[in-house]
Formats: sequence, structure tokens, C-alpha cells
Amino acid sequence: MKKVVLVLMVLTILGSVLFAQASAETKNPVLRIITWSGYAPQELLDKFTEQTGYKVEVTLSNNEEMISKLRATRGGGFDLAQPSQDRISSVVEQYAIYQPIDYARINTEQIDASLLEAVKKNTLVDGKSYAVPHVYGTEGLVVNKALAPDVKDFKDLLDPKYAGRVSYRLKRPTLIGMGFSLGYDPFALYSDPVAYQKFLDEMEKILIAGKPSVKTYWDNGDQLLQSLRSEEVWAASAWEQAGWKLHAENPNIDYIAPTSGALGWVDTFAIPAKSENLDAAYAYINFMLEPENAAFFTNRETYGTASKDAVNYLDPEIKANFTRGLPPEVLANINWYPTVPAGIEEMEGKTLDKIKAAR
Amino acid sequence: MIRSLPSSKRYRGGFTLFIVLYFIFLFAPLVVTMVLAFNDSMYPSLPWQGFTLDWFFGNGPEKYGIFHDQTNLRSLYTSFKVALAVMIVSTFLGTCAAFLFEQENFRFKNALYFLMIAPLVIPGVILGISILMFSNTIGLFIENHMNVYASFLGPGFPLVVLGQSSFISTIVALVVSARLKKFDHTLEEAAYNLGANKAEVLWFITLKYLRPSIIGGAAMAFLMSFENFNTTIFLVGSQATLPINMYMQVRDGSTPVINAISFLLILGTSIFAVINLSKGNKKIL
Amino acid sequence: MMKNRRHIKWGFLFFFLPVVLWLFLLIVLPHLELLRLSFTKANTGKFTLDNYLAFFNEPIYWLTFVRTAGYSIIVTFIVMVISLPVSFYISKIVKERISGALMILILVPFWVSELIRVYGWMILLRESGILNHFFVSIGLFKEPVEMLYNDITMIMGLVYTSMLFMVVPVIGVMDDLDNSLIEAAYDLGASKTAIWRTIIIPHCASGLVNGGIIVFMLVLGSYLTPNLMGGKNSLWFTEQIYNQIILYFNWNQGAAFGFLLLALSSLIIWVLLKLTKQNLKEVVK
Amino acid sequence: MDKALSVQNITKRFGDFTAVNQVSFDVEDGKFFSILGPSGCGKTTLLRMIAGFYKPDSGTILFNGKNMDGVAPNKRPVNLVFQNLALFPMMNVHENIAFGLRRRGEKGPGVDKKVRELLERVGLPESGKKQISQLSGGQKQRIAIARCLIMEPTVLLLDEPLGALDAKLREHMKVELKNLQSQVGTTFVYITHDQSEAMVMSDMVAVMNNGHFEQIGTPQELYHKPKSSFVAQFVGNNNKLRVKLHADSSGNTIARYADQYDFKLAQKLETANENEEYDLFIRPEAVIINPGDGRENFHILPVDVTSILFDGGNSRLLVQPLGTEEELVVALPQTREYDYIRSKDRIQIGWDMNKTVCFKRSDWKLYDEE
Repeated sequence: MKKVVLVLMVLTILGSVLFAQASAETKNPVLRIITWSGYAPQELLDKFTEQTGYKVEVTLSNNEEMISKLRATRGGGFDLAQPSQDRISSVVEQYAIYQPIDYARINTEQIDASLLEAVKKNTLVDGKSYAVPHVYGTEGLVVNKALAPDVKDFKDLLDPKYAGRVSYRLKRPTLIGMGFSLGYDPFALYSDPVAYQKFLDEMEKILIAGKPSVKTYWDNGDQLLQSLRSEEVWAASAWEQAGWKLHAENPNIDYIAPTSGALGWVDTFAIPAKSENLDAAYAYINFMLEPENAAFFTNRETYGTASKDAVNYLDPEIKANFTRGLPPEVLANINWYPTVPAGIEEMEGKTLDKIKAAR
Repeated sequence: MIRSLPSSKRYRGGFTLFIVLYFIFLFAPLVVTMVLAFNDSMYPSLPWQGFTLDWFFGNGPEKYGIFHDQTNLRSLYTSFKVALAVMIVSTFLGTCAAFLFEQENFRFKNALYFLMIAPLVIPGVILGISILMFSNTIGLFIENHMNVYASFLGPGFPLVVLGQSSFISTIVALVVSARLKKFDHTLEEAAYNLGANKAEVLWFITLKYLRPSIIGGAAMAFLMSFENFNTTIFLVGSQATLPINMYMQVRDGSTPVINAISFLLILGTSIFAVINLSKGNKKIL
Repeated sequence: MMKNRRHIKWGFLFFFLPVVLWLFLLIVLPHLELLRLSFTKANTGKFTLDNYLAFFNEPIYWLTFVRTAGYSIIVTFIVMVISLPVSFYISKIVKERISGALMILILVPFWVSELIRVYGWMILLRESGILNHFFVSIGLFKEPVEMLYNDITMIMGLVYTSMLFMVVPVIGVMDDLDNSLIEAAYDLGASKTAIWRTIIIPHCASGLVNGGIIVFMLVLGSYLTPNLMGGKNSLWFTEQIYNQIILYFNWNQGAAFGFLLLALSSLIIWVLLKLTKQNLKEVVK
Repeated sequence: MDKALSVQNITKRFGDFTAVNQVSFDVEDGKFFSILGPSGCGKTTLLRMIAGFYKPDSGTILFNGKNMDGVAPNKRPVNLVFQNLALFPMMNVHENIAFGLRRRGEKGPGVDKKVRELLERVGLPESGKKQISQLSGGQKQRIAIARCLIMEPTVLLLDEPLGALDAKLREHMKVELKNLQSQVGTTFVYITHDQSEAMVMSDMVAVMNNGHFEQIGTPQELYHKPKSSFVAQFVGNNNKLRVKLHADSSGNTIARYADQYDFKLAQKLETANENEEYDLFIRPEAVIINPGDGRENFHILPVDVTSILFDGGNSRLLVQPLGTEEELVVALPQTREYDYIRSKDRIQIGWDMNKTVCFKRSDWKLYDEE
């Protein structure tokens, strides 16, 4: 009998302590970040904690989930987010989930000025900007040159020659990349829903027709890397990071910028509307953009950084990646994502569903 | 046919073979997952690159073993916290429900009983989204009318606990009811007759009798919460539970640290299972 | 029992209030909110039928829906067919000591998160996976074959993940089956098939229906397995709900889908119960 | 002398059904009192009212003169041995017995001592550590009684506690229970449907039927002087002859059996209607086989022997009176005197008219119960 009482008491105490802790944690000097996998390497977090005393809690996510989560919390629950720059202004207008950035608190001279200006311009809502650039990259092709030498552009992924050896994501970048490579300008059609729908219908037909070449529509990085590494897949649309990672293991595999232009994205720092730890958030932004730290990140993840002087700290083979994969003529040809107007994603979603379900 | 009846050798052999295959089917993926936790490779797949314990104890820079992987450790801790809280909440609710439906009579009892078993036939995804939307609506209302930000109504720890408890409580209730049904009420009367008051009867007789089923129900609640994905995915906030966190990792490219976690989980639950079952609770469900 | 009137009230309320709060706050109201949202227009909040019309006007949605339901029924049926002999073996054929051990073995894998199990299967089945290695090395296959990403694999995965919830209830009823019934039938000259058809399966009906409902619900509402193992053609309805809510931010459409799934699952279970002349209240016992 | 238990005009209804109807009785201190009746007669309801689990609709219950109205079951000086014993399976023997004392707030070595004493008294020392499931039926019985006796109740109620035991053990326990009662001197109120249990153990027996008491008396009184048809049939074995009454010229009451046999009765009964049906009762052991002629006040009946039931000291003949389809039971003394009787023989039986009792027919059947 006494045992039961004891156990129950322990449980109650434990329970209440845990609950108390759960609620207390929000007041702790903790910075809650929602970001992409790999964007917050453990070494940098440790260093940040050491320098500032703030502990960091990382939640892995992607653009869509970031928006959904923040929408459901009405901009709370996290202190810092890292959405892509094209996914900010429309959700700010719709759900008001971010707060404007106080650029006075940002150490702007360590940021690439043109990138900063572009991001400021793209995230402008009611005269205020909502983001600071952090990482940029491109989506192009990762090709096993020995097995699929002829893949040069997104449209080559539809080639029946490579039946069952091709993989791409069933997400909007695929629609847009294919669009560019087939001679459309999807971004120009954004403003005209009717025309955009027409474009999507075209893409639907083309991608359904191209289904036999697809091994699987990858939707996680693991899946993509494994199938390319094992040579189950010969060509895929993916980020340069995947290509470069694999290139280090197998020189046959590399990232190729499509002839119609790679798709360029910029991931940013944005502060949720109900961030509870602004000081830490700003400190973290400045910390991550310090050249040394930014270079550490790039060396690890191989993505480009918005930190101006990081290039001085890059490993030679990482630098080589950039000169090989993203030379100036490729950079000039990049199709940068403009802001996504509301409603477009739903149209795209329907098209993607139809493609997936089609036989 | 059965133990006591004769049957041909072929029949018996065939049957045994079927069962052996079944168990291979059951355990193959687990064994593979566990073995690959010791693969000295950066990827959780073949080929075998040699044996290593790095995915348990490695401390960077290349390989972060599970014991140094802050994100995974934190999500493990979160899962424990959630499971413990769900266990407490749903054991309490489930036991209350068992008493209510087995021992009391009231109007609309049948309707309420039906509501109680409804979560069994509601897909977890729908429980998740409906609770998310409901709490969001309330949260918006509070925010707009009272100008207070009710953070506990957004995705996060409290919502995960409530969401999981909403259906786990039903399961606990069924487990406890099953035993309460067999309870001989003259035991209560005997205790009254010997001078016990209502509280003493509840504590010394009824609850004591129910103890195995309450413990069993609590254990089930803990495990079900620990591995829940479908409901949690919609309700989780900044603190991801282990299954959610693992899903995110698999999605974005993982290392055999996933296998190491799986190894520990399989080991842990197996030990737990054996202890629980060897105590004679044959029926877990 | 002679009860003091006030005592009855207190005891009753102690059980009644938590249960009612649970059922209303976590089940009834959220689903009413879900229903309300499914009938309102995104952003404007006006009444609309569009969310439901979108479902019926768009073949892709209801095709996914039909597909999901169809596969769920197939999976449930396969699970039933496999579970019967397995439970029979455990409950009636092996010695009792072994049967306890087998029971533990059966339960262990299911206490490991669904994600880990699916992950294990992926390691086994992929083109560069272990089974392919094995088959190629023994010369069965000339070159590796992709076994993942098709409907059959997905069905197998779903069978795997939901197996337990059939085996346990069926073993439960099988244990209650008096051996002497089988002996009597055997003694009266019944063949094995006749014994199965006339004695064992009818006796197990309640367990089968019970397990069937749980398996069906789990499969219908599962997200991970179809998502990770399914092929390039396979879209599961829960995925649609997830996509609507998480990816396209269209909560109202998602709510309508959620409600349709709920209606569908209720309908199928209702039909199943009618067909087997069972009653939900009895079945969940 | 004090009345340990006094029940006055107690009534309990469940909806339209009256389970206990205006029952009154007193039990003297230290007596073994039994309530005997078929199942469904209301005896369990009565017992539960005494224990306090039911609240009577009317009437009062007094223990040692103290009114129990409104006193909760856990506050009454009475303990109940349940039909299924209701031993707590989650406690061992010692804890079971000590349960009541602990609820009363007793602590320390005193409790252990009392438990040990009581275990010894019921003949089960050393079994304190045993689990309930390790006990045999008879041992459980004794533990259940010990658990109540330790409370030193004014009255100990027993609800058919021997019901679950097998026949041999039941015989044994009857004696043991009676001895135990006289040893401890506690007042026992025992309910049962088994007349033999009631007769063997009790000082006083109340026969209950349809919610009321038919008769209260010592076992001997009930057996020899039943006051109703019900008691005559329920207590002990009895042959029942369906008769019609009329008065003869000298005013004697004559019972006519099977339209051909006339039996003069010792009782005088009102015979308003010649067709009114009566039952004449005669105990099997009062029947004499082949009595011969010339006895005074004696009834003679020719019968065919249908079968001989040999059962040692309890052997009987089944006989069929000539011209009827009925069957009577006759005790067959094993004195070897009647060894010549064979099945299908025609013999005569007879009995002293003072050994019969006659009651108006009541539509009550003994054997559709149980």
C-alpha cells in the first residue's frame, strides 16, 4: 500500500515538475529556431552558446511547414525562422506571422550588399522589410555523367532513354524548372492566374507523359542521395549541395546548372511576430553571418552564404565547387524565385496531385 | 489440429514453416535496422563498411553519436516528457471513464459511451487537425477579444499531450473497464461491512483490484504516446518528439544515428515488454 | 448498497466531470469546428459548399479517396487471413510455455515506432538493399530489382505495421475457444477445413471484427507507410489532408477532406458491423 | 435477557414487487438463528437490510435495543459472511482478517496478536502468510468467518456460506459451524435454502416464503408441528396426498383420497365446500409397511411397489397407491425385516392418523425452485 502511495506521489511530483519546466522553459534564455536541416551545425551552436549564453533549440522544417506552424501559433512558439525570401511577404500579408526587421540591430556591413538589398526589396510589406539573407543556392541537375551523359537541362529528365533512372521532386520547383527549360517563363505568368493555370495544365500533360522515366519522386534528401550514390538513379533535379557531396565520393556524379538556367533561392532570417527572445534572435543572426562562422557553415554544407568575407575562410575544394559548378556565366543565368502570390501554391498543388495520382 | 489431436507430419511441418516465415517477416526489418547502427558509414544503408560504435559514442566532427547528438537527445527527452504526461492524463481520464461507465447510471450514458469509443474509429490525422483548428480558433478569439496571447493554445507541448490523450484515454478506459467488469462488488460490500468508509473501499479494495489493469493501461499509454506520429505531427511546436524529429531527419538526409536510436528504442521496448509480459499480463491490448 | 445521497453525487461528479470535459473539449467541439471550417470559405469566413464540391468535381481527389478505401479493405483482409493461422498456432498448437514466449515475440516489434519499422523495410527492399544483394549473390536475380515504391510493397508495409492489432484480439478469442469443441468436431468426423469453417472462424468472428476495425482505421489513417514506401503513383488520402493543411495552407479544404475521411471510415465500419451482425459496443470489449 | 437483534414490521419493495413483507422477529443473545426459505423468498433482502446495504421501506431494526435507522453499513455492530465469502484476493489471510481492525484504527502488535488468536480458534494457525487462492474451500470459509468474528460483532450474519462447498464438506462444516458458534457465543443469523443446514445448526429457525415468515420455532417444532402446507413440505421430506374433505355423520372430518379411500382425520377442519382441495401430509418414516389389521385410528392403503431405492440407512420404497398415478415415498428400515419385498409386489402400507397433518391446498411448488 505504501508503495502505491509512494509511486503515485513520485509520479505526481515528476509530472508537475515537468509541466512546470515546460512552461518555465519559455522564460529561460533559450532561442528557439525553426530552420532547415544542416543550417545550424552543432559546432556553431556550441560556440554561440559559449559566446552569448543563449541556448539554442532547433526544430527542423521546410518552407511550407514553417508557415503552417507559425500560422497555427499565430507567429509564436519560435524566436527565429529561416524561410526562403520568396515565401515571406505573402504570408506576412495574410497571417502576419513575422515582424519587421530592425536593421539597426543587424551588423549589415558583413552582409553582401546586393543580396541584402534584393531580399529587403522582395520582403517589403507596407514600407517595412522582414528578412535578412543567410544562405543562397540553386536547384539544377545532379547527373551521373558516366551513365546519363546527355542530361543538360530539366527537360532531359523526361527523356525515355533514361526510363526508370530519373528522379525529381513533385514540388513546385520542378514545375518551374521544367517550365523554363521548355521555353515558358513561369515567373512572368504569376500575375495572371488564368495564364498560369494554362501553363500548369501544359506541365501536367508533359510530366504525366514523362512518368515512365521516373524511378520515384524523391521527397527526402536521404532518398535522393542514396539512390544516386547506389546508381539506382542516374539523373535528378536537386540542389548543388547534393551534387557536390556526391562528387566528393564519385567524380562521375556532379552538379550541372541547366542550360535554361538554374533556379536560385535565398534562405533568410525572419523573426516570428511573437518571438520571445529578440535579443538572442538578433545576436544569432549577427553571429551566423560572421565570416568565419558563415565559412564554417559553407565548408560543411557547401551552400553559398550571404556573408561578404566568408570566402576568405573557405576550404579550397569547396571553393573549387563554386568555380566548377557556379561560374559567373551560370550565376548570371540564374532564375531567382520572385515572391509567390497567394493562391498560386494551391493551383500548383492540385496539378502536382494530379501528376502523382496519374497512371 | 490442436495439441491433443493427431495430425500428419506434413501438416505440422507446413504449419511450423509458416510460423517461422512469419516471425522472420516480423523481425527482418528490425534486425537490419539494428545491425546497420554499427556500420562505419555515413549513410544508413549498405554496403557494410566495417564495425563502429561511433553512432553511439562519436563526438564529431564527422560523426555525432546519439549520446552527443543534441537535437536527437532533446527530442528523446521531449518524447519522454510527453509520454509521461500523456500517461498521467490518460490513465486518470481512462480510469474515471471506466468507473463512470461500469458503475454509474445516468441519462445519455449510451450516447456518452459511444462518444468515448469514437476516438478508436477516428483516424489520428483527423484528431490532430481538428484539435489544432479548434485550439487555433479559441486562441484567435482570445487574442482578438481579450488581447492576450494564449501560447498554450498554439502547437506545442500542452497541445501534443492533449491531442494524444484524447484517444489514448479511450484505450486505457477499455483496459480498465475489462477488469472492472469482472470485479465482484460483494468485495466492496464486505469492506463496508468491516467498517471501511467509501474512500477506504475505493483505495484498498477497488483500486487495488484494478491495479494490474491500471498499470497495464498506463504502460500502453506511455508506449503509444512515445511512438505516435499521425496526431503529433500537426500539434508539435518547437519541441519535436522523437518520431517527428526522426521523420524530419530521414526526409532531409540522415546518418546511421537513426539506426542507433532505433537500436536503443528496440532494446528498451523489448526489455520493457519482457518485464511487463513476464509479470503475467499476457493481454496487452 | 445504502448510499448517502450526497455521497453519490460527489462520487459521480468526480468521475463524470473529467470524462465529459475530455469528450467535449477534445472530441466533440474540435470535430464541430472541423465541420464548421469545412463549410466556410478560406479567408472570408462565409458559408460555402466549395470545399466539398472541389472534392467531387476533381476526379483526382475522389480517386485517391476510393483508392485509399479499397487498399485499406484489402490490407484488412490480408491481415485477417494471415492472423488466423498465426493466432491458432500460438493459442492452440504450441505448448503453453512456448506460446507465452511467442506472444512476447509478436508484441515486441510493434512497440517500436512505425517510422523505424518502415525504415527497416526500406533498407531491406531497395534496389541496393539487402534482399537484392542476397538474391543476386545466390543467383536468383541477374541484376537488382527495385522492390520499393510500388503498391504491392506498400500493401505489405501496411500489413506489417497493422498486424499486431489483429493478432492480439484474435488470440484473445481463440484462447476462449474450448478445445473440446474442436475435439468433438474431429470425433464426429469433420475435416480440417470443416472444422475451420464451422467451428473456429465463427467462434473468432468477434475478435476478427474487433481487429478488423482497428486495422482498417489504422491503415486508412496511416501517413508514414504509404508516404515512404508507396510508389510514384500512390497518393494516400491522409497525404492529401496533410498537403492541404501544411503545404497549401488551405485549412478549410483540409477540414472538408478530414470530414469526408471520417464519414467514409464510419460508413465502412458501420457496413462491416451490419454485415457481420456485430455491435460496436460488444466488439470493443 | 437482551435481544441481540430485534426486527419489527420490516418491509422492502422493489417497484411493484414486495420482497420482504411485514417481517418481525427477535433473536436472543448467543443464539443460532436461521432463516430458511427457497431462493427468491426474500431472505437475502432481509439479511441485507439487517447489514445495512438496503434501506427498509418501513419497520425498524434494533441491535441490543439500539435503533439502526440511518446507520451506514460500516457503522453497524454487525458483520456479514457473504455467500461467495468475498475474501479480498489482493490481500493475504492475515491482511484479510486484520482489515476490519485497521479500518477501526487499531495498529501495532495488538492487531497481530488478535489475528493469530482468531486463526487458532478457527483451526488455521500458521496460515496468515498464505494467499487466498492457496486456501481450500473449507479454509476459505473459516477465514471469512474469522474476518468477521475479529470485529466482535453483536450479530454475525451468514448468507448461505456453505453453498459453494461439496456435499461431504458441507456436512462436516455444519457441525463445525455449530461448534464454533457455541464456543464463541456470538449471535449468528444464518440464512439458507437447505433445510438440513438450518435444522442441524440452529436453535431457532424461521421459515420464510414469499416475503413473509410462515413459522418460527425450534427445528423439532417445525418438523413435527408445521403450521402451514409450505412448512410441511419445505421442512424435511413429506408425502402429499391430494384429498377432498367432508364430514361424516358423527361430525368427524373425513379426507377422501383418489375418490376411493377415506381417511378419518384427528384434526377438525371446516368443510364449507365438499370439492375444496386439501393436502394430507405424511412423513415417509411414519409409514408402516404391511401393518396388519386391527390397529386403532389407523389408515391403510394398498399400493404397488414401483421401485426400491437402496441407500443404506436412508433406503426407501417408491409405491403407487392402487387406482392412482401418484407416487409415495416410504422409509424402508434396514432391519432385514422387509427383504422379501420386490419391485412390482402389491403390499399394504399404513400410518397412525395422529401423524398426519392436513392443509388447504396452496398452489406452491417445491421443485421448480433452485
